Amino acid sequence: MFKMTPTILKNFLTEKATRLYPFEIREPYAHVRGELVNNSETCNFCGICAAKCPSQCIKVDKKSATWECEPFECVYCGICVDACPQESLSQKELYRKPSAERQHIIIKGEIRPEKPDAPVA
Amino acid sequence: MSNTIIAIIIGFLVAPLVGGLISGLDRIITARLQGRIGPPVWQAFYDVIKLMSKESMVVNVWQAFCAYAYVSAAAIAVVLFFLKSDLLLILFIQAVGAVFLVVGALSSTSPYSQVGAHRELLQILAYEPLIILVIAGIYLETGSFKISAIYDWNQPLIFKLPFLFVALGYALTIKLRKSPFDLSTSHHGHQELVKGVLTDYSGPYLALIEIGHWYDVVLLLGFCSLFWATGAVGMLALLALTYFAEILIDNVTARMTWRWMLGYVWAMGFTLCSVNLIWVILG
Amino acid sequence: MAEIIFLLIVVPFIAALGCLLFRIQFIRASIIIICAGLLMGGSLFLIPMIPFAYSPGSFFGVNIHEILQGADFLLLLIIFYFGIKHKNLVIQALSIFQAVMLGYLEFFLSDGGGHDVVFYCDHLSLILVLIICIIGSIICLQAIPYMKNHEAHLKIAVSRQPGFFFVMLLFLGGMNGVVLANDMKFLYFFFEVTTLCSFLLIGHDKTERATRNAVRALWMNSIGGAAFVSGLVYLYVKLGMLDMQNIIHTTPQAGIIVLPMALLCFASFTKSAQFPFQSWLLGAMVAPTPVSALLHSSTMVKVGVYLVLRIAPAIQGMFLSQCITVFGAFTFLAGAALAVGQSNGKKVLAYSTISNLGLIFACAGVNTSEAITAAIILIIFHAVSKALLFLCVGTIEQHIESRNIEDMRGLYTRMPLTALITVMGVITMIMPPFGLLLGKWMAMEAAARSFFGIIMIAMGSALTVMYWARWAGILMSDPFAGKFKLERQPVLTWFALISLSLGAASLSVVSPWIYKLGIIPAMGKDYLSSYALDFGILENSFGVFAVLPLSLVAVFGFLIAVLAVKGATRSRIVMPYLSGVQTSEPRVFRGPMNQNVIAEAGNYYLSSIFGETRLTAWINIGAVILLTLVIGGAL
Amino acid sequence: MKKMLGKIIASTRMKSPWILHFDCGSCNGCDIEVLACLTPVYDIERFGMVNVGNPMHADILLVTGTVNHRNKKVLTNLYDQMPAPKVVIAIGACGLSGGIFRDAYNVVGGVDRVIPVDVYVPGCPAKPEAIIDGAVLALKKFEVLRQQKLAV
Amino acid sequence: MLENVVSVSPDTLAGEIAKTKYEGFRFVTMTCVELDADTAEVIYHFDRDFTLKNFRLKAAKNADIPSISHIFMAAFLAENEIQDMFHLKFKGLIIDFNRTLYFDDNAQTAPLCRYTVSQIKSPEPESIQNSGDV
Amino acid sequence: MQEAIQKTVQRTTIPFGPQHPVLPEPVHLKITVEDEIIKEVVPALGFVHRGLEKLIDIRDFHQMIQVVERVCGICSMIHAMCYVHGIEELMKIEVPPRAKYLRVIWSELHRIHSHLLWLGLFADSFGFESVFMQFWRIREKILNIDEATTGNRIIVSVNVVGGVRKDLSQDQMRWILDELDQIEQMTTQLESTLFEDYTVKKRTIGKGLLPSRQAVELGIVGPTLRASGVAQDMRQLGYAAFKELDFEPVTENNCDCWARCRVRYREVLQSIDLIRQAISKIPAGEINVKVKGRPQGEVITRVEQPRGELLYYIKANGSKNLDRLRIRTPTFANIPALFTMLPGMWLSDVPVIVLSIDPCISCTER
Ligand code: SF4
Ligand code: SF4
Ligand code: SF4
Ligand code: SF4
Ligand code: SF4
Ligand code: SF4
Ligand code: SF4
Ligand code: SF4
Repeated sequence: MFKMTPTILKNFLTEKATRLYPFEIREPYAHVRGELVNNSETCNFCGICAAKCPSQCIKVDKKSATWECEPFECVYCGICVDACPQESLSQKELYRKPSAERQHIIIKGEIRPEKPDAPVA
Repeated sequence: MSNTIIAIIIGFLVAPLVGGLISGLDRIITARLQGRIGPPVWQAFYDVIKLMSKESMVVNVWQAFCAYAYVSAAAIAVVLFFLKSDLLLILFIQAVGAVFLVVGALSSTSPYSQVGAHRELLQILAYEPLIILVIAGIYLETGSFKISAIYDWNQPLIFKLPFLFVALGYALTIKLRKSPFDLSTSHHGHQELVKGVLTDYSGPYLALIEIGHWYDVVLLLGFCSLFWATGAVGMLALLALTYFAEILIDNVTARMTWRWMLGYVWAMGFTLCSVNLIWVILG
Repeated sequence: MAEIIFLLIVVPFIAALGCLLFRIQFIRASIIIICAGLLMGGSLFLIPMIPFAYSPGSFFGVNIHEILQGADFLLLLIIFYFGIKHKNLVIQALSIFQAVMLGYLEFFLSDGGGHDVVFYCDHLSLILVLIICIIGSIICLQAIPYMKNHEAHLKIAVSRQPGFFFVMLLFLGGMNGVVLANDMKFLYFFFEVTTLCSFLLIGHDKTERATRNAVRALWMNSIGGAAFVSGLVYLYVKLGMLDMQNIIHTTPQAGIIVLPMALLCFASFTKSAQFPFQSWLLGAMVAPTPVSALLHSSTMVKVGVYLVLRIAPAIQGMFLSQCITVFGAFTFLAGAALAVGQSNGKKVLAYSTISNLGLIFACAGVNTSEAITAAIILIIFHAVSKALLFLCVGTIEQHIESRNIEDMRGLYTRMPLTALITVMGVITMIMPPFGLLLGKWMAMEAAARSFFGIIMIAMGSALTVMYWARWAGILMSDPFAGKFKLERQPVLTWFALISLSLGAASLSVVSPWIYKLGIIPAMGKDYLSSYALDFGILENSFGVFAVLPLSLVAVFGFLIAVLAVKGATRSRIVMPYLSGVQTSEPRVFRGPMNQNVIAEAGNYYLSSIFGETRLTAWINIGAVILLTLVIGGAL
Repeated sequence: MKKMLGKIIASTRMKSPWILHFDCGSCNGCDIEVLACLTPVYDIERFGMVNVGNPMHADILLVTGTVNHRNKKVLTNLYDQMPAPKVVIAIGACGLSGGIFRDAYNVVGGVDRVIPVDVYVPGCPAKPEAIIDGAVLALKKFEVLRQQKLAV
Repeated sequence: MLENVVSVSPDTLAGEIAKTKYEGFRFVTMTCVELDADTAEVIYHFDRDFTLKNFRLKAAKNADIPSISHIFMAAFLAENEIQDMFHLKFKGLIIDFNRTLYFDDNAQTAPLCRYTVSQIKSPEPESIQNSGDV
Repeated sequence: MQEAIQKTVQRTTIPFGPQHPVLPEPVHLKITVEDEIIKEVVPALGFVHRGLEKLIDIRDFHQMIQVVERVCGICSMIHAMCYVHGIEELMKIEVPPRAKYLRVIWSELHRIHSHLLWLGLFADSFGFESVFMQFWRIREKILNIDEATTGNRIIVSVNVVGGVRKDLSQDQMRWILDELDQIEQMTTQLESTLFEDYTVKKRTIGKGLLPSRQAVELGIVGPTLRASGVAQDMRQLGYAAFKELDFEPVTENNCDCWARCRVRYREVLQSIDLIRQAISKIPAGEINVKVKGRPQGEVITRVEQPRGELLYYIKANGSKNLDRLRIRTPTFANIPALFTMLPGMWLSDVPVIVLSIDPCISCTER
């Protein structure tokens, strides 16, 4: 009846498995897919990300040079990051922090004159 | 007279504090056995104070009555214990609390409460005769039901009544709602009955029941202490060992069914009691 | 003295005749009320007179012993007649056997009697008389509205109430006779009167079922009667007298009286429906509920235990006594186990009665001062509480047309006060500081030295808690917390319920003084009084029960809890937990296929363990073995 | 005195938040992360959090997954059965907004379409660390609720 | 491409399925595909030793299809699901949820049919007070 | 007023779920019991139904990978793998061998994590909390591997049409092997508790019997079927790189909850072995190929999930949106087993038996 005894006694006497989050934060692994960020400097508002996002949470308006994202709809898949031709998108190694309010991200860039050889989606 | 008053104060006020502390320690040790850190020692008190401050919400006003009755009965039983009164009487008063717990659960129409209440009754059915027999054994050995006389007995009862102590251990496991007997309600809610008898209690009333449980813990440990009444060190060691054994058993067994419980506890318990009683009667 | 005896025994007989003759409801009710008042008053008048012995020589100029002889044979003739009418050979044979034995005793052995003290009243008798007169009267009063309703329900055109109340009152007189008689021939006569009354009342409804059960009660009790009369003959042959007090206290050699005592015990077991004779009492539950309350719980079945208590001093220390302990404890356990398996409210009460009587027998068998105290306390409080519960069930039954416990679920919403009183009754059955538990406590402490006794009592006690607690619980099982309208009941019903419930509670509070003033003298010089009384605390060398302090604490706690309930009425009322699919209807959840389903909940009757048919066979076998032990031990 | 009592109560509330976890149509990803919080590596019992599995006992309602037409009533039922003060934490993209499924025909949307949400924990699935952060944020909400009650 | 495809009609369905069962095939599942506004196709998949056998049944949407749940009990879930999603009707279902397997009363019918889809309005957030009712 | 008919066995109707602490997912069972013996069970589904098969209309076939991954978070990677197998078959894409091995490694990691999770929940279902804690503690190691190698703990999103998105370095593979050794050691430590402990045996042996004939007739799949003695494992089809690896389906003959537990326990060890084989045999090379064109046609693909056979039916018409996607998950096939396993058992066995098929309602209802 007491087959479990050695295991739990061992647990009792050895170090605990618990990671003392939030007092002790483990170094995140490399390339963890966390919070999505767009660099407004490099983004050319091509809209590829918006087209590829499986969750359809990105909206890009080329004319007004806005890049909008619903972070609460993002599923952290990283498809957009892979697809971005400008490598403007990246993911932090940590998740977006919980919040008490709804969030909406808008990035406004400068409206650049369209280059003739710009790739077309 | 002043002794009486001190005993009453200890019974009413100190006992629940001790009970709560034991619950807290219990949770820490359980956590450590599972490789976790566990809550602070005072967690049980935090819980109860928080519950007290919550919205008062009932399914049926009778629940309130039953919760009060349960905690009062448990408290009176403990006070009588500290007054060194009659063991059998204390058991009966403690049973009042148990019955009111059942009645309170039955007063809700939720099948979880109802089934929990019936399982609680079956648990009473399993442990009560054992405790009565343990008390009878103590009486046969010491010639008295009075705790004052038992504490004055000249040698630890455990030497004469070892099997009865084991039988008391069964009762203790059931009463403390430890696996494998946490049938009617369990400390962690992962059970087919949700919280069983406690399902429909909430807020302050749940807090009362929790306090009642602390009294019960103290009372049961009091029963165990009778088995080593000749010295404080021995008594404390016995209690600590017993309680640790309970936690260990909780963590190395699966929850069983009431059919098994009735069969097993009666078969084992009555055999142990009978052997010990015959030994005492013949010896 | 003569007046009192007359009042207690003969007046009920006369009132009974009155009921039979005046067929007008109002007059009948008045007669019953007057008779009840007389009985209550008379029993109270008895208190200052005891103990006394009284031997009337004649009754209206006729030698009382001759009246007795005539009445005895008349009674047996009636029983024989019923045996023929219902074609029951056992009854015929047993009544003939009794007549023969009686004839042998009266005409060959005895010289017409007159040497023995006829009536003797001590504290034990007094306690029984008080129970019979007070509780019995209350039950009779409640029977007035009850029977009216009962006949309305059954749509009976020509009222059979005159006959009913005739027997009821006759019975009260007969009971008083049993407990007051000292000459055992008289005792036997009254004993048989109660048997006959019981038979008539069980069969009152004249349904096929009622008749069958009545006949069963008659033949089983006749066995007891036969055993009784055999015991008398044996005693007379050996001792040449039938004076109870003399026999008990002045017997030269104990050995001589073992067999007759065993026979008397046997008679007691049948009367108290101990296993294996329990079936007549269960069958008796077909009778109208006042009958069950009066005969089959609070009074008649007490005759058995009364008899055994009477003779207990004589068998002290004998093997017979130990056998009675085991037998009683066994019945206690078996009755409780069978009660667990029942959903029929009256059957639960019946088994509970059998079980409690078993406990009293066990106490009588333990036969120490504590045990006898326990027995008497149990008799008193069992009578009050059980009468209360029977009347409650009767009242409930008339309202909801069912005696099934399951149908009483949530009764609180429909009959709040009755439900509360019922719960009160249950609480007095199982909880300290109420008298029954005081008795049980004493019983356990007294029986702790009996190995088999204590084991069976311990288990039985837990089973008892089980069947009572769940009943009390489901009466309150309803999710509403609103206010309810009080139900309407006849005044006499309220009177009966409220007086009995108050009585059960208040008597418990004063139980230490009952002990001091009533029970210590009742035990007489045969037992040393054992408990010391101090501040309302009963204490002896090995145990202590703080009756008064606990009662005060209980009252105090009760008040707090009531305040808590008042506070709780302001709480938010939510639906019970139903895994999140509850609806606004209390017991309804949204189930598969979008359908509303009622979340039924049923009690556990554990029929696989405590089923009646399964268990009864085994228990009867066990009981027969034990009974053989009792009788065999005597031989 | 009253203030003192209030402080004690507030602090115990922060120290003993009991959780009711309701899987409101999640893909199990967020669910198992909630469960993982209870297990040795994260052990939220350190903060006194227990998964009580019963709305009557709970202080915090953790909801994972999308709300659909069938479970939205269950969600409101559970919310109603919780005694005040109570907070709701929505977990995962699905709980926040319906996530990747929000356009599917049987999806109503995020939890806040049905009951008020106090804390949003993004992620797909939300990591245990994020859930712990969310719970900490929820505890602050208790203090806000208390202040509101005092003000009333 | 699908392997071992056999076409069946509603009349021959039960016989073919029973034969398949006799041959020791295991019921895998059923798939329903909408073909056009009036017809749908139900494909029954069976497996024996890792080889699939498929029956194709073309059915008019408004006509009843015989249920095979009395032959393969396990088919009842798939059939109920198709009832919900395509608004077909299976006759003789052993446990018939009657189109409530997934949907509440207020939900739309036949969401997987392109030709009958009627998008329901997203409801307003419900108020909390009157929500005790299911 | 005459004697009421004596009913000594009372019915109790219990709404089990959708919110219930022992049910990991919202499913509703209306259970009727008499003295805690189950008489009747009627399930109600639809609490997780989202309707994601319909999302094909608004998501293209690439985006659907992420959608089907979220059919269920536990074995998400295997859903995606099954789906891309189908698309790859329709588009006639040959996947690079290294990608096939990587798929095997991740899918077996998922199987281990899923089984460990289940073993824990199963222990919890009969109230053995410390075993639950221990298994979940072990499981965290797998999640660490997932997080380090794919970037997410649970929904890994590694599959794309034509291969995989991430590669494993030599260091990572060595680390995985080390971790697997520890996992194996910690898991085997619990073997005697799960299969020899008196109380556990009491709760699992003879519970929820499903004889093998009945199991086949009901179309039961996966460990539930294998615990009834039928050696059927979709990995025998040889998809991905399985045809190059050496394994035997795990079977047990007890047909009860104990056997189901044992099958899963042994499959953990089997998967560890498979990963070791895969790591030792993995070829170098590309991990995906460029995809051009659009799928057309009809295909059925099947893979073995932790819970059993998963079936995808894909019908495409040459546009970027599919025509029909049908997902038949193992639990969908296993639910009928509950109808035969539950009646006659005790109420306390409900969680044990329900869990013994490892129900995944999320994927059943989609
Ligand atoms: S280039 Fe245009 S479409 Fe693309 S991201 Fe920038 S704004 Fe959007
Ligand atoms: S051309 Fe391509 S990269 Fe540029 S904005 Fe358009 S979609 Fe984006
Ligand atoms: S991470 Fe995935 S879900 Fe989030 S924005 Fe990028 S593509 Fe969309
Ligand atoms: S991650 Fe990809 S799919 Fe998602 S929003 Fe960004 S570009 Fe679009
Ligand atoms: S794909 Fe990259 S560059 Fe294009 S819009 Fe998105 S973030 Fe900007
Ligand atoms: S996506 Fe989030 S909610 Fe859905 S299963 Fe995964 S973790 Fe749970
Ligand atoms: S947010 Fe992501 S992981 Fe969570 S339930 Fe939704 S799809 Fe699943
Ligand atoms: S069976 Fe469950 S765990 Fe497995 S893929 Fe389906 S949903 Fe996920």
